[in-house]
Amino acid sequence: MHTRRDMLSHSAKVAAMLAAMGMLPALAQAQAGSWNAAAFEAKNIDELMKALGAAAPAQSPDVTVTGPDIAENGAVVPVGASTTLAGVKRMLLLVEKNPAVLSAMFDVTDAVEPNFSTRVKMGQSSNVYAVAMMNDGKMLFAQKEVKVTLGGCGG
Amino acid sequence: MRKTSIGAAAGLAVVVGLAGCAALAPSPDYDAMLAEMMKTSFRGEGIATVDRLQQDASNAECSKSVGKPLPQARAQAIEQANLATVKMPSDGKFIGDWKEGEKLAQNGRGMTWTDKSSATASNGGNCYNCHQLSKSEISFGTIGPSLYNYGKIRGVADPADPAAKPIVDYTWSKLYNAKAYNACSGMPRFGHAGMLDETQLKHLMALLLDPKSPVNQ
Amino acid sequence: MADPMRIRAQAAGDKTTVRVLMAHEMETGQRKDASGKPIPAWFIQEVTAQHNGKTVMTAQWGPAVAKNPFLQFNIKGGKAGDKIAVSWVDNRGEKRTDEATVS
Amino acid sequence: MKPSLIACALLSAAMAAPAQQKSAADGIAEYRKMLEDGNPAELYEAKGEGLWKQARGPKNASLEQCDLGKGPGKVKGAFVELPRYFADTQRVQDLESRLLSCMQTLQGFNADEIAKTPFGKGEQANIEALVAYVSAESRGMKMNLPQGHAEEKKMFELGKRAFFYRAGPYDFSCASCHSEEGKRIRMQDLPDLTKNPGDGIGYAAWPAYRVSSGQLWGMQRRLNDCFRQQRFPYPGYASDVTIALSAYMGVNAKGAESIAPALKR
Repeated sequence: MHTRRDMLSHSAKVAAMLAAMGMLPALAQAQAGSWNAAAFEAKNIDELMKALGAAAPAQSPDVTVTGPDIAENGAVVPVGASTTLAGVKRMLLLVEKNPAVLSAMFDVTDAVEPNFSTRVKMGQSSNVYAVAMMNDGKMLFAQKEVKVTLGGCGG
Repeated sequence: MRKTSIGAAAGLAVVVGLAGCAALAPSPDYDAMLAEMMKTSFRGEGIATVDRLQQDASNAECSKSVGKPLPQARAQAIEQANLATVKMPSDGKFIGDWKEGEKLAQNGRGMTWTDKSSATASNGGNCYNCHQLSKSEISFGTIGPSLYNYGKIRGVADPADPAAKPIVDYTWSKLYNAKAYNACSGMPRFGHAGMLDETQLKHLMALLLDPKSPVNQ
Repeated sequence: MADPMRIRAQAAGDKTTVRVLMAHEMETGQRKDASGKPIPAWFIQEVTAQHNGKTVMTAQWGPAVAKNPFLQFNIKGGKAGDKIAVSWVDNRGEKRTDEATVS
Repeated sequence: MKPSLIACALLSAAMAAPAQQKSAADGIAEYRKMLEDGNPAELYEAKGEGLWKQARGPKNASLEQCDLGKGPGKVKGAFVELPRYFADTQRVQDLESRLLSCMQTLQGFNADEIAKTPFGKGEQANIEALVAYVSAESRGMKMNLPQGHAEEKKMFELGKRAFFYRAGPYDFSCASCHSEEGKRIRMQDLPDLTKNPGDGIGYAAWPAYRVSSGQLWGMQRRLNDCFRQQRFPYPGYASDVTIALSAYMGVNAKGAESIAPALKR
């Protein structure tokens, strides 16, 4: 059980190291100052939490993820993350089965509600997560399954 | 039939032309204008060459009826001509692997100008585009009838049983040349047009008739 | 030069709902062109929103955000006539800022 | 031990199972509703309006004097009356072939060159934006194609015959998919284009932003991809068959409210 997790943790460290040296191609391209390359390259939730220096998240009824039960097209899937809780630092949108698990990350200020909607790409049917990163370091999530159907004609 | 039928289509055009003469006011010869318009509007692209615009007698007659049913005698003549093209499997075996059949049924690719090859191996069966088949695939079309429980409803417990022979023969012929049973059927003539080979047709037969196939669960 | 964004901001009750459409390819870097060559990643990485000149939200995006991105968020307060500005920066360093008036 | 996210996920997935009883069609309808607000076609409308007014091309002129059928420069309401006959070109033209004429005569572009340009490239990309703008100027208006001119009647008749023209390796015609109500391919509803399929359906829903390709498609591109899937050879851009089909579908759709540029899967 632990082997896989350790390995992932190790590869995350390597990625972070390469990142620090500017050796990952995507990182080399990173232009925006604070863009967290390691987080956006994380292949799974464990890797992502490590890249963010966060603890494993716990499910919470106070966090809501919105999305359709079925997406007619994986190229555009409307999703949203919100919470009723105060003291939120960031809201994250994750697609479990995408090549990179993190889709978007929103920094919350006192001037905005912790409620963000966007549209993501999904390569296949997957769980979608909304994660609230709290000021006290807690990570709270909600998840739902979104099915992606085949388009017509297949060609 | 595809190649020899162009003459038949021309003959048909003559008949239609004569019928037109009986009308009081001569209406414009739209059929001739249509032929000219089709010729000048399209060009070949990749494997989709302009000779694809040529119609055989069945397609010409079903097109000219612009959606109205054909007179019964004409429909029967077309059906007979198409039935005559059906080739039964060379080794007498009809049933392949339903798992391969399911893959073909899911696959809607083939024969467009963006496809590289027109070999049968590049073509899917396109089945789910128009038909429901196995219960687990919720993304199915409704242009054709549902084929869920196709074999079961028809009482096929063993496709090799002589009792199942009429259904087996009919199903093969329908897949091979759908116009054999419905002159202006919307379904492609997979065997007749050379879109699927014998082995692929057998896999689709298994999908429809094998009691173990998800279609019959 | 990137095409302009479409920003709609509407005040209702105690909040202002902001909806933004951005013109961007959001290329993942995982696709190949017709000749089989990989198409390089090209996507918006950072989005910033300002309300009357004060930054109220920043976001970081990955290439999984859909092409021609849509974003909706709510600003606390706000009234008709307020200015909402949205900016993005992509991984090539291209930038775009557009402004709208709250209605 | 930290709580395992995976275990939680499995548990809640099991609990969520009954929700999946909702029909697939309901799910798709819900998905489409979610996308309604914020159609990226708006981005193309804005770009198109800019292009319409901008002096461009060898003659450095705008398109503001372009006659789309209601007089030079009149854009509002023009779209729902196209295709129609134009005396200056002596041809029935759809929106895109008419834009080509204006780009050639007013701006000095070579219309043949643009017609040969692949979709989405060069001036073709600009035409996508222009059709978004022009069609948006008729949003909410009813399709009302003129049929007074002999050439307009002829194009309708030819379009009807082209619509039912079966050929190619699959024996398909437009009618194979679009001549009956309530049919679909996979999950995609197919409008019956032999009659008025209703407000904002079928002919009255194009041009549209295509979610699958992330592009704005005019009717030319819509028809081009239909012919591809029909396994036909390649229809020339602005060729007579495409205009005839538009005339047929547009006349059939008389009275249908245009929602173009719409949003499509």
